[in-house]
Amino acid sequence: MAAASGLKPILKGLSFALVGLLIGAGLGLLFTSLTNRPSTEPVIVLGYVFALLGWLLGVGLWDAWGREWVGLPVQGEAGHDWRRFFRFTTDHKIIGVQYLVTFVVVMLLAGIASVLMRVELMAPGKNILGPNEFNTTMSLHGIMMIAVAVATIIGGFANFLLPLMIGADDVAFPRINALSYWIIPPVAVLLLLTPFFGGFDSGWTAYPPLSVINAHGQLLFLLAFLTFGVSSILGGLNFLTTIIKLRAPGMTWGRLPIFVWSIFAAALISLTATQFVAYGLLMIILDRVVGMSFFRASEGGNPLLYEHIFWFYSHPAVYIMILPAFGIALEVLTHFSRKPLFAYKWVVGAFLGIVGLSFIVWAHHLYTSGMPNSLHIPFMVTTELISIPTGVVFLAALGTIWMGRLWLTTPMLFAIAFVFNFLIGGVTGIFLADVPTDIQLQDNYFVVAHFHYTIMGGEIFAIMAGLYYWFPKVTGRMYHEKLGKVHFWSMFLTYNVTFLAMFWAGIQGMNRRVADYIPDLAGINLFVSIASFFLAASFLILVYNLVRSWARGTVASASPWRARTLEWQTSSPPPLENFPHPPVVVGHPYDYGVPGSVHAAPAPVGGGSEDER
Amino acid sequence: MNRHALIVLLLWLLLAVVGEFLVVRLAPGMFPVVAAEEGEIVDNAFTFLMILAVPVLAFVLATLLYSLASFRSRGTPSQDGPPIHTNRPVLFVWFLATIGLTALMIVHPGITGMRELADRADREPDLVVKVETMRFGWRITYPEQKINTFQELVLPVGKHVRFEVTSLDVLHAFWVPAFRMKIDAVPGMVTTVHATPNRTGGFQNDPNFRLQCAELCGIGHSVMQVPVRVVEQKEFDAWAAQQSKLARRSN
Amino acid sequence: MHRTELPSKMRLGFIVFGVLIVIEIIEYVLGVNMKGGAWPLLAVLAVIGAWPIVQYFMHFTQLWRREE
Amino acid sequence: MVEATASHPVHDRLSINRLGLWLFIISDSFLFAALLSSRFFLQGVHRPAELNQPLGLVISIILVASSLTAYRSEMAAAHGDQRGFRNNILMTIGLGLLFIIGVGVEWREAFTHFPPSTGFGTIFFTLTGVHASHVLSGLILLGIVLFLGRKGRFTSGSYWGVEGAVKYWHFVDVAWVFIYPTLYLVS
Repeated sequence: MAAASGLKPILKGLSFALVGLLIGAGLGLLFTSLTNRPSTEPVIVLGYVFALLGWLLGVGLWDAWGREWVGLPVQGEAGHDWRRFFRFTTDHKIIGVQYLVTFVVVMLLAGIASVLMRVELMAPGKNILGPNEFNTTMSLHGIMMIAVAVATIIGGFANFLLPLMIGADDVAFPRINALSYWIIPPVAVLLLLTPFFGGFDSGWTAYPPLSVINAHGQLLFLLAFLTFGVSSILGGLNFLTTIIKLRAPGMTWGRLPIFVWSIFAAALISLTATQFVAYGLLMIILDRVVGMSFFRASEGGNPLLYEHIFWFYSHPAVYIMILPAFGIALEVLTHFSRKPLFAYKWVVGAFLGIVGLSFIVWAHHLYTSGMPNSLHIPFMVTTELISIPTGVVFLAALGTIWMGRLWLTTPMLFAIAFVFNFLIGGVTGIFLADVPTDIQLQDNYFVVAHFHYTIMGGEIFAIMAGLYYWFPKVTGRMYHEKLGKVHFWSMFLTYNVTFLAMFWAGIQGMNRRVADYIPDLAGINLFVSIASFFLAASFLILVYNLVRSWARGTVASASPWRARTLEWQTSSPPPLENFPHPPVVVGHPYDYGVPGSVHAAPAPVGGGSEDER
Repeated sequence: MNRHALIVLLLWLLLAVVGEFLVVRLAPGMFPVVAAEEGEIVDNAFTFLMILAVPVLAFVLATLLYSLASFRSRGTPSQDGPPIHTNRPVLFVWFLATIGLTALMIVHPGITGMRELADRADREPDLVVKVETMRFGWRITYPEQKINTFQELVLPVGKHVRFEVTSLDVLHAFWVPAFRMKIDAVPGMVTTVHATPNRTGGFQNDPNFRLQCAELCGIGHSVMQVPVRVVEQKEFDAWAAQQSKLARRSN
Repeated sequence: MHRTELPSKMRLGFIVFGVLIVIEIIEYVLGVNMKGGAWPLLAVLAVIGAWPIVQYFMHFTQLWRREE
Repeated sequence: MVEATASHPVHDRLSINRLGLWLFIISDSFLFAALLSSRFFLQGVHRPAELNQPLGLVISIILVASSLTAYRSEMAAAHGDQRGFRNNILMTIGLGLLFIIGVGVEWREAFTHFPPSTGFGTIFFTLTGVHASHVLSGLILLGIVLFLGRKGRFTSGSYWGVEGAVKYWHFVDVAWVFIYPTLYLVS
């Protein structure tokens, strides 16, 4: 009974979505009958668009927002128990938890997909998945992990922490924030439905013409990705505005915690570049549904257009993933080395430099695509230039650890492992940026290993560091330190064994996205598969630790790490209004070891009280 | 400070020397068989990049390992570390090193390697092979010999070959692992790639002699491959003659 | 912004409108009559046309200029 | 887009809303940049002879005129002239509808000369279609503003709804300033 009332907004959203689905599908049928195009795709598109609108209105958009637009008073939400996590709430901390939990679940699902793939690849020939099933599994693994990589930090960590770290009471647009979360569940539903619509065998990159001619599952994927893009744009907009406008008094640009800077940089990319992938996906949808000719060669269409548009987003997108990971890693390294962040200003400059460069490197994904050879050298040069700002980040990491008082807790171990893994990811990136070597390595397991080193070894390790580091702040309880260390060592070792072996497979000529391979590669593939099973198992320790500690961990103090940044200056978990007395920032966040230095002082009582809601 | 730095320096040198030794000793045996002059350029570039990468890896590894060993605190640290905010000489050296390395790898093997490959591409080919791809097969045409086949790619050794690649349906990619050369097959477009096979061999003896699709094209992607055979010119001529006879007979 | 009189604001609107109309007609004449190579000129004219809208209609500088 | 709850102690709501809207506009202009670049990538500066250039000029002038009335309505609202504000919003909506009708006429012609399945038709219908969808959403926003304005929601001191909708409308106009020559005039 209680559960039903708690899930009321979701049930309402679902029923509205059903109504929308029927209306949209009806319109779609009307459209197909008028245009004599015998196709189910317009029905899917319109049905989905209306179902999405229905879902959003039902789940809370109408009550919290829509009513205002027709001149009615809005209805607020209430509740402090578990039900608040299932509502369209505007509290950034709840939205942060919603994001984090959602994407940890998505990560585990995508992890299961990867285990299925590795079972299939254990031996040549068919093991458990047919070719189409394999391709769908591989594509689902790809897009779900991309979503995890894009949204876990910006959506989860930044939502929970960024307003706290800059001393604000919420983000700039709390309702847009809620909207950008509640847009995500339909994405997950669509993706999980793709196997029932014939799957999609195009990978997450969805290159046309393949993605124009294959099963309806592809269309579901395109709509899902497009919807996710909308969420990503809204998130970027929200964080930029929040950082620019809502900093506490005294929180100058030079005093922003490095994590906030990294989100600022990533949000710039997410705000702008995402429009390009949205347009790329729209082109495929138009080709499929309305029969346009973006990619039909006989009408002057050209698949290279999609590749350019797609990578104009998707290369900067890896910096949406990795910049916040730099932020988390540097944040953790600083606090657990008990030393100021080395070369803070240079790191900020490096972040912004990476943002700038990220927009002019995209065509290094296209060295073997048949684009004009004259473009090879310019893109090779810009791509390799990225190693200079990235080098600054490494210098900062090493300079911070140097001579510190290293407190080797679980988050610190993950942050150090991040440096190691990302180093390998970065160095192998050079091999792919250089045209001569890339001609051989393009679309090869070397690429697979490389981007897993940057995204998994880099970002996911940083996410792990962040999960453990901020766990007491989010839940008010400590995680189990011993289990955390067991998780770290098992994950670190199995991870490296798995993916170092993949470099070898790539050099030996294993090309990527294949369900089958020549028998000569059987040994290395069996090795990778077995290692990957252990890697997958290590996540069970994480899940057990998180669930157990959230339920029964020891109660955490406000600042268990004695860290200086603002989120630790309020209770764990923080109250609804974040700071009982709005803080005033008076010093740098990382001045460890500077005698008498203070980052923030609570505002004088008289000044603060009138601002409380 | 100086003592720490000195130890890291020595550790770095040690790791770097061992690493370079391993690269130089092991690199030649790392790669699968290479059967084209262009492939050797690619492998040399790869080896050179490994030689460049080793000192970088060794430096970060030495610093990390030494810091972990000597700066770790037992339990909760009771006091903070020294408040070092930045260090101009270190930054200067670091920028010098990263900019220098970046410039080096752009010039060599990046630009020089590309130049070598481009020079070969400009050369007049001894043989032109047209490759049309479709899900999930290859139609290989020898215009001069007026033959075509779906079965295998046969090439004479020592001859500079230009492949003119196009696709009849979706994106594919022409890739022969033993040649290290790759180019996408794009519908509506002819892309070219070159190879000069310098070693005879065939798929039976070495699976790297295969023409493999390297761009995801659907359910048959992983099995979209045909054998490659590199033979002496005489043998190639005989094969071509036999093929054209077969073609006439079937007409 | 509230300080200046409404009529002068309205006059400004008409001036911007007039400029835009002139630009569009020039563009049209160029586009219809030039056989090729018109696009760089058109690109410049489009930027010149977009600027007054952004500046005077959308008050772009409002973003960093504090009013009142 | 309109966000009016939770006043923050440090910064005023209005400047936050403005920044948010501008960021949205910057984001959206990347979409139009992608659209324009695909025109040149696929079709170069090719332009079919059947393209109705005079009609293009007419609807461009209509849209620019609607920007003028939108500007006038915002200024009127800022000075508390409720009548002027409402009349100008109404005129803007009228001109916007006229623009949509113009696009509709063009589409009918285009279907016979270069349907969406052809190379140029693909570009033409996508560019005008994406732009028209922006016009439509602008019209909906202006409609809401008109409705709320009739209820007396906006005063000379508080008219963010008007300002936001009008800014968005101007942005749609700016986008057209670039689309118009790209589609109708380059050769």
